[in-house]
Amino acid sequence: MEHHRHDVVVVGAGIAGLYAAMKAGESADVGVLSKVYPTRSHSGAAQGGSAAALGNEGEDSWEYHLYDTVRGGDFLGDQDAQELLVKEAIPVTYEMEHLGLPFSRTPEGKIAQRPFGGHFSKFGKGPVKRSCYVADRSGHAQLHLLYEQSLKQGVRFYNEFLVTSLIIEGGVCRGLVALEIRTGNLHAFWARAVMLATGGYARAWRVTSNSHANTGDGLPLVAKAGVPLEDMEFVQFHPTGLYPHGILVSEAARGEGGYLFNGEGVRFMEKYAASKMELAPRDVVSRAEQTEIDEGRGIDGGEYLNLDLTHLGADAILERLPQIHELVVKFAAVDCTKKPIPIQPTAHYSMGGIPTDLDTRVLLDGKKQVVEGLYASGECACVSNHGANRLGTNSTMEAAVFGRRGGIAMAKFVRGAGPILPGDERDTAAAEEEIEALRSRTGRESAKVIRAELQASMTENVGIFRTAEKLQKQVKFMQTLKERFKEVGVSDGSRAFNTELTELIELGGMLDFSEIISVSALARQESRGAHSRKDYPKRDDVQWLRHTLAFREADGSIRLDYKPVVINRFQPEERKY
Amino acid sequence: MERQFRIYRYNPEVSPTPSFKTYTVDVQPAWTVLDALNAIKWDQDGSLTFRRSCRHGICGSCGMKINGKNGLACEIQVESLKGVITVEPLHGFRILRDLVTDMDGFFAHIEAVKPWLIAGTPPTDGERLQSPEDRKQLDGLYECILCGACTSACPSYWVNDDFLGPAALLKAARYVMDTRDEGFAERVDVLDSRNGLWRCHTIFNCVEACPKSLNPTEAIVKLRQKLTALKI
Amino acid sequence: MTVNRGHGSGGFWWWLMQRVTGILLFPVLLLHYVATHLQTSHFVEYDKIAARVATPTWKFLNIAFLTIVLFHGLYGLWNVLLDYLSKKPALRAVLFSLIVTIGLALYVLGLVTIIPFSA
Amino acid sequence: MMYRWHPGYIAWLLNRVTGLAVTLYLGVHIWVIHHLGQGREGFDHVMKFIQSPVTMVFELLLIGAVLYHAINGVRIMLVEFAGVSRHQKAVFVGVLGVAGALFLAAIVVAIPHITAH
Ligand SMILES: Cc1cc2nc3c(=O)[nH]c(=O)nc-3n(C[C@H](O)[C@H](O)[C@H](O)COP(=O)(O)OP(=O)(O)OC[C@H]3O[C@@H](n4cnc5c(N)ncnc54)[C@H](O)[C@@H]3O)c2cc1C
Ligand code: HEM
Ligand code: SF4
Ligand code: F3S
Ligand code: FES
Repeated sequence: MEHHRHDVVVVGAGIAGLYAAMKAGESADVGVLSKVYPTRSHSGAAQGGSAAALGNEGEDSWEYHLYDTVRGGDFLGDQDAQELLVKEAIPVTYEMEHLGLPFSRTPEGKIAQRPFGGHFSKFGKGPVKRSCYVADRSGHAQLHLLYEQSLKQGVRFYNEFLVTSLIIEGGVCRGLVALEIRTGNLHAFWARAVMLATGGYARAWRVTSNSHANTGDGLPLVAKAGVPLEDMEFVQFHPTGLYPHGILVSEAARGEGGYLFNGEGVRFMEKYAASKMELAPRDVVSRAEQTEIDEGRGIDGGEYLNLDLTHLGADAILERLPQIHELVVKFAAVDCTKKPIPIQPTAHYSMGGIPTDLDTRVLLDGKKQVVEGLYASGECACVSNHGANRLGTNSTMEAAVFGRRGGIAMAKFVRGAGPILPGDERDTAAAEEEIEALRSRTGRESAKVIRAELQASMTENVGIFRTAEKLQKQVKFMQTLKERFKEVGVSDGSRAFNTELTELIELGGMLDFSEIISVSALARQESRGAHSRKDYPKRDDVQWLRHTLAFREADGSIRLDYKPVVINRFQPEERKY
Repeated sequence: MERQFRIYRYNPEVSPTPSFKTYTVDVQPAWTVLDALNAIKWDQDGSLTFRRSCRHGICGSCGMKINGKNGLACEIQVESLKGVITVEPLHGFRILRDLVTDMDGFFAHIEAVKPWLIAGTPPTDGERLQSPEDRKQLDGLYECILCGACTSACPSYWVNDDFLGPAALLKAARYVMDTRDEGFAERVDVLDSRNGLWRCHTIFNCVEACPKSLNPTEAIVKLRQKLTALKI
Repeated sequence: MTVNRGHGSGGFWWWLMQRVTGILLFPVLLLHYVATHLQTSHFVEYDKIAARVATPTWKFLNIAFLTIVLFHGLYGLWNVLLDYLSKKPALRAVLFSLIVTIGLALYVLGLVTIIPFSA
Repeated sequence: MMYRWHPGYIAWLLNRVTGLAVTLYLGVHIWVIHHLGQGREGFDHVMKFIQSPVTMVFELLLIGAVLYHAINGVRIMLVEFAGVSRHQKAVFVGVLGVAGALFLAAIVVAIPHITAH
């Protein structure tokens, strides 16, 4: 096994990982591992932009942004973290501009801003333009910028390395083991600080906006070390997935003024959010859509609705939403300057994840005690910026703000910490054994079938609307799937680029956290944000204004614990749009 | 509908010689070539190897040659293709396995053009201003997804993989054409070198190949004009 | 991964000269053709061209033509070779000397034909 | 290796072939003309040898090559300096048109020369 050493090792090269690498790289020796080439990371798919209360196009302030974020998250977000997010969003946006991000511009040459669902001015009263964007390729531009800046900082990249385990001993993270996909060899990385920035996990659902790589790999890695996963039941379904692929049609389409119609030609949002209409938060719009579809008012009674942009005019569409236009032509053969776009809700974003403190340090007990040298940021983490439901454009901003904070914190930490503890084969033996065992499996189960059944059952039972009955069914079914997973064989005997093996590793992880999601969702007997229980349709602040912490015990069972929400500014109130 | 896919197979651990293997796939409506490749991998032959991630044409993973044309497998509808569909890896790069090529050199060339803004101290209290017209200069440049389809199609790159290639030169233009950038002089060293701008013979294969309808030749030509203005 | 940039060899001026000589070749080539092939009858014979070639104006024009076309053609040839020689510095050096030698030889050959010529 | 046939690629291939062919000819040509210096006898001897109908046809082809290369050279420079890269295909058709027309004219002029032998 080859051994490598860096002060800081970052796992994941999306916006979060790269921002951290770039910042830490200013003073420390940084290595970045990613299972895909950095610019292939899922962050590149983000279209609509990143929220920051610059007030370039009308009045805005970070207090308004904070209020929207708190309320959008149905009061489950930690308000100290949320305050950091909305405050630091402003200098971070300027920093990205200074680094060269090609923002779209206002006529005066300032960073252009557009409206987005759930964002308002004057504490929910007026409209606001808050999303800073690069046409509809915002994530793409940010991802490339941060990759290039990391190169400039001399960050060392290990591309197409799949991390398979963390080495955590006595509450200290010493390094990790990764599979070099190109050769099939295992490598050990030793570091003083390790950051997980492995992104989201909506691939566990059948209809999803996420890339094939979004299999949530980071979560099972830490769960195995006894770290709990926080608020995993909160998974966002985006209202406008292109039918039938689930590929995302950015919320910018509604931000720019698109309308939603049902099969009867009615702008059905009137019924669900009369004042904000299409610009209500995502959970609200997705539920409205699902209700329309379930009650037979889909287009031609089918499983989709229409998103109409035609009234915006071809020029405006081509100028501000060029990528959406291209995407819809390519994947649905629809010219959205002339015809409405067929859409459906699509699994999109994971609010929950690895619990961290405000400096992105991973919390061993989910509350106070940190794992020394282990950090997490971006979509895989949960500082709880988004609570029960994330607002559009807040997540790339979270990845940037907290990736950056993590980078700075790690650089500071490694300056003070002792030398990198060198490890040897004894430390990595277990990790190696595990992979070798997987590689030589000969069972007759098919990974594809298990994956498909997982995705179908999660969509059916842990989808937009949930009930105790469905969730119980899913918890049981997860056991069956996990048993069957042990019988999956690997037909490809080669070492180099064995993607059958890497997909299997990813599937194992998905089964792991999907079970945690189901158990967490079953326990939460209320409806809040994206977690909507038909059997408990109301929010219950007395019982459930608290974060779920799900521990994977040594015997494989799941133990639930809870912690209070940080509420220091806005008291919970009814959420109406 | 049943369609046949003739796919380039190469696995040096098994055989030193590449071959083609034909698979029959029951293609569903609206399937892309990537959907079909996934179906083959998952149902018929687990050893078939290719890269994919975003599956909607934004990450650049799945660049390959489909019926003789470079493109993104995830964007090309199977219905739009006729007859037996031939799928090959991108030419010009070393093939690692099946449809997977070695992109390290490609990315090293991107790095070589110093793809970062080189500029003086920015204002402390806000953004640099840039007019919408100035910003427009970057359209057609910043959208590149680094899929490699252009460089793979360039005859000059085939015979000389030290040539920076259209993608790296387009990336250079992305920064050079930015009105905020002051680093052109620093980049001259690499642009005006033996394997830089002058290895492009305006063949336009790159333009033909780019799945994002970008125009690397135009970018290259703009760099030459800039250089001409600087030198004369 | 290191990148072979072929340091120090520039290329701008060569590239520009290729364009400049290309443009200059236009009138010069035209003149050459008209004078040699259209102004004469069916055969190119000594008598028909010797008188013209011996005049100072034509000597000047021919030297210019020779210089420009040799530069353009041989640099063009070299530029083609460069496409194939990035990884072969030794061969590159040999071929470069060879082209320069051939170029000089042809230039001298041309000059000794043009300059001392009298009909 | 090959990508696809399209105007830009064909234009470049032809440019390269014609450029190299004409350069080769140039070398021979300088050597031939050098016989001028050997006076009437030497020169006419060589010329006789060279000016057969076959070589005349060959020379005609050469004119075609020069014409293409020269007009296409203009195309290259239009692309490089006049920003016509988005219309390069149309410009290439133009190049073929102009070069073809001039070549026809050259043939008309040349035929009596050739048949006179
Ligand atoms: C289609 C779409 C559009 C979106 N649009 C917006 C938007 O407009 N605005 C907004 O704010 N948010 C948007 N989001 C959400 C936002 O893009 C993501 O939340 C954010 O980009 C996540 O960034 P990240 O850095 O955490 O993770 P990612 O960008 O997903 O990066 C994860 C990284 O981890 C690596 N990795 C994962 N597992 C492993 C492993 N085992 N070993 C090694 N490496 C590993 C991957 O290779 C990758 O580099 C959108 C999301 C989607 C799906
Ligand atoms: C009016 C006349 C001419 C013009 C406008 C012209 C123009 C050009 C141009 C612009 C190029 C550069 C091509 C590139 O970079 O891809 C070129 C290349 C070349 N030219 Fe010419 N040229 C002319 C005449 C000639 C003549 C008479 C010769 C032969 C002696 C010649 C030989 C070459 C060669 C060998 C090349 C290199 C080809 C290549 O790189 O593929 N040219 N010419
Ligand atoms: S220019 Fe086009 S073909 Fe080339 S890498 Fe970029 S997107 Fe791909
Ligand atoms: S194909 Fe190659 S030669 Fe130039 S125009 Fe494109 S880079
Ligand atoms: S999978 Fe991302 S471009 Fe095709």
